[in-house]
Amino acid sequence: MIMLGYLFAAAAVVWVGTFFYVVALLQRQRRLRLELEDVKRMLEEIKE
Amino acid sequence: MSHLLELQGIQKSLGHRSVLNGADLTIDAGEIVWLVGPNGSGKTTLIKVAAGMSTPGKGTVSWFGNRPSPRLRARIGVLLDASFLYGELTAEENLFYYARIYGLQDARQKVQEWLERVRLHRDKHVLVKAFSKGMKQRLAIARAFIHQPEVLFLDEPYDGLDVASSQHLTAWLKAMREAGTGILLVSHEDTAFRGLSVRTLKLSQGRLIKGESP
Amino acid sequence: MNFWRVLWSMVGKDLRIEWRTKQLFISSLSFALLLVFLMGLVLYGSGNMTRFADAGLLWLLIMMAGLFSLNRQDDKERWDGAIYAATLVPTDRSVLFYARVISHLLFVAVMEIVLVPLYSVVLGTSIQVAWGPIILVLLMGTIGFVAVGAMLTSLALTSSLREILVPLMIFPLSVPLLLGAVEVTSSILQGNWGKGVWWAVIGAYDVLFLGLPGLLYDFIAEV
Amino acid sequence: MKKWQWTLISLLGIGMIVSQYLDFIASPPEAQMGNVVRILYFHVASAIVAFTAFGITALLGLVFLVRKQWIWDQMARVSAEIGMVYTTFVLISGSIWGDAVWNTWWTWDPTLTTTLILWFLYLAYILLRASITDRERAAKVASVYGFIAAIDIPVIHQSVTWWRGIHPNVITMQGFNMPPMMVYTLMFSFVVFLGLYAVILWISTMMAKDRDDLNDLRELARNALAKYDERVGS
Repeated sequence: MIMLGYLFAAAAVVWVGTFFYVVALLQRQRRLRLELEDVKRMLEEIKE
Repeated sequence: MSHLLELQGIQKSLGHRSVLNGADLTIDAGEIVWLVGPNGSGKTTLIKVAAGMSTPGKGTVSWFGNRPSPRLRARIGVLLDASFLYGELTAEENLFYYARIYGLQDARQKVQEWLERVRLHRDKHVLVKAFSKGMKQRLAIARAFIHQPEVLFLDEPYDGLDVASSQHLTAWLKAMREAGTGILLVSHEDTAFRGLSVRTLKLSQGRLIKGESP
Repeated sequence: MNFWRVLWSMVGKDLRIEWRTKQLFISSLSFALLLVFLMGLVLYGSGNMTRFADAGLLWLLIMMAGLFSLNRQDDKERWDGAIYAATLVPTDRSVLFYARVISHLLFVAVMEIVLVPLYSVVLGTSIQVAWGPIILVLLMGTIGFVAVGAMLTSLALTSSLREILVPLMIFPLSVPLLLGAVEVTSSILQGNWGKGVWWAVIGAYDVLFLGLPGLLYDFIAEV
Repeated sequence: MKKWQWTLISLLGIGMIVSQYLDFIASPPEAQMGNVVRILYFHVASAIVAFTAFGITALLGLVFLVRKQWIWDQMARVSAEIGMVYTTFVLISGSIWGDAVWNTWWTWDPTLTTTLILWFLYLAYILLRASITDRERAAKVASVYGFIAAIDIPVIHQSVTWWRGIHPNVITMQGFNMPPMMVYTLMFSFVVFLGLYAVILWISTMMAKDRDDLNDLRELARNALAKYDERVGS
């Protein structure tokens, strides 16, 4: 029989991990966006 | 009168490298287009897309004024750097196989004819895997020409050919052009087909621009 | 018509090459034979297995033999790009798929003609109880397996991992076929025809995987 | 971060906490299995996400084949990857459950077997995609494969079920009836899991799209620079 405490802790770890994963994902996405904007701007400059 | 071949705004990427970027091209009956450009500029990719072997990311390909279709594939011929031959078959068997695929009426006769033309009739019972580069190239030319295509795509056809064979090839191209075939030719040689008048196009940054005549 | 002419030309070409390069067939067959003997050796010969394990081992053996055929044919077509010529055929490109299925089927069938009787001798399986049903299930099972395999080799055509990917895809995708074939075969070995539902599974696989690739092939047959 | 992103994250966090509360505190232990039943909320919800993800991969693959717009392919690719992760969760939590309830880590139960096959099928999907350089071809091949794999899943499950039907089946769900509180908990975890899936799918798809766009733009910039050099040079 598995201890309830372990189960609870394991589930909590998974939840917290997932949560921070999503936060990190959002941040990475934002950085990617910024880089994209950067390259776009650079392209505009080159064109002129 | 519609063009034999028309490419409009072709885009194609390999991996993340965009190779073709809005390439336009038309070929009319009896026209030879010489395609030049540095290594890796997408000449082979352009041929693959134009011949319907590869799908473009964007843009349209049309043959004889229609969308490419299985039936129309019988009217085009393609020669790439790979010969499309089977190493375990003899020269004659290889040609005969392709003649049958194209449903030629006089297949046997055509095969013998072309074997003589590319001067392989003495080696016709030799397995192709024993062929030298030049012999393979000659057989590949016969393979691409045997069904008398109306549009021909040739990627470095002069590769590995000796002087005599090069002259023959030039003569055939001339004859086919006169018979109304449209030819798209990629070659880093320019002396070999000096006698032909060609329209030169340069592939640069994924687009086709007018090039200087040889 | 175009389609049939091209199909038979392709199959004829495959057979001609197969005939010419007999040593390849023989070496594949030798390896399969070796496997049979090894099985006999580690299982300590006849009578030690249930009919069920018997049928299961037989089908695994056949599928291994089928994989040989797939890889070898792929190599042969790959020599100097002949495989790409298939994109130029003046008919529906699915012809390549069907030609492959037929060639593989012939190849594997010839292997089975040697392997199956030998297997029954070495492992003491009484196949002679019912030749008819055995041949039928072997044929239907092999068709399904070969069809799945022919489709997957075309999918993995330009993949740099194709040698490992094809087996990785083929076995999970053909689990029902394998289960059905093993189930029916073990029933036949016990002297009855087996459950209809398993025959239906095998039949459904044959129909599904002979039909679907034909419909979807134009999307995948290119360079 | 923008406002909607904060809202989203807060909602997600609240959902997770509530789910944890429902799983472990509010819902009662099961009559026979006791506290082990709590794995189920996680396990079943993961399974639902995995199946949904693969279903969406197959569907979007078809949409891509018809419409030829990259976004569908990018989304299908990301969805398969998420599905793969959740299938792994299903297998792990299933094993823990199996050990606690049936005293074995693994058994050839139909659902378990199907899930394992599923895992292999989509491992192959991801490898197939990764090992083809031509983008158009990779997308097409993956779409066709994803579609066929998805069609095959019910067939696999059915055949494995019949297969087990003949042999003794160690696993039964008989005598397992759920009090309403357990049903609510299960439903709530479905909602949280599917919400999580949707969020990850959405962000990852945007990332995949941005990454592809970025690479395209870099290529454009490289070309433009080359052209510029040419002009200055001549």
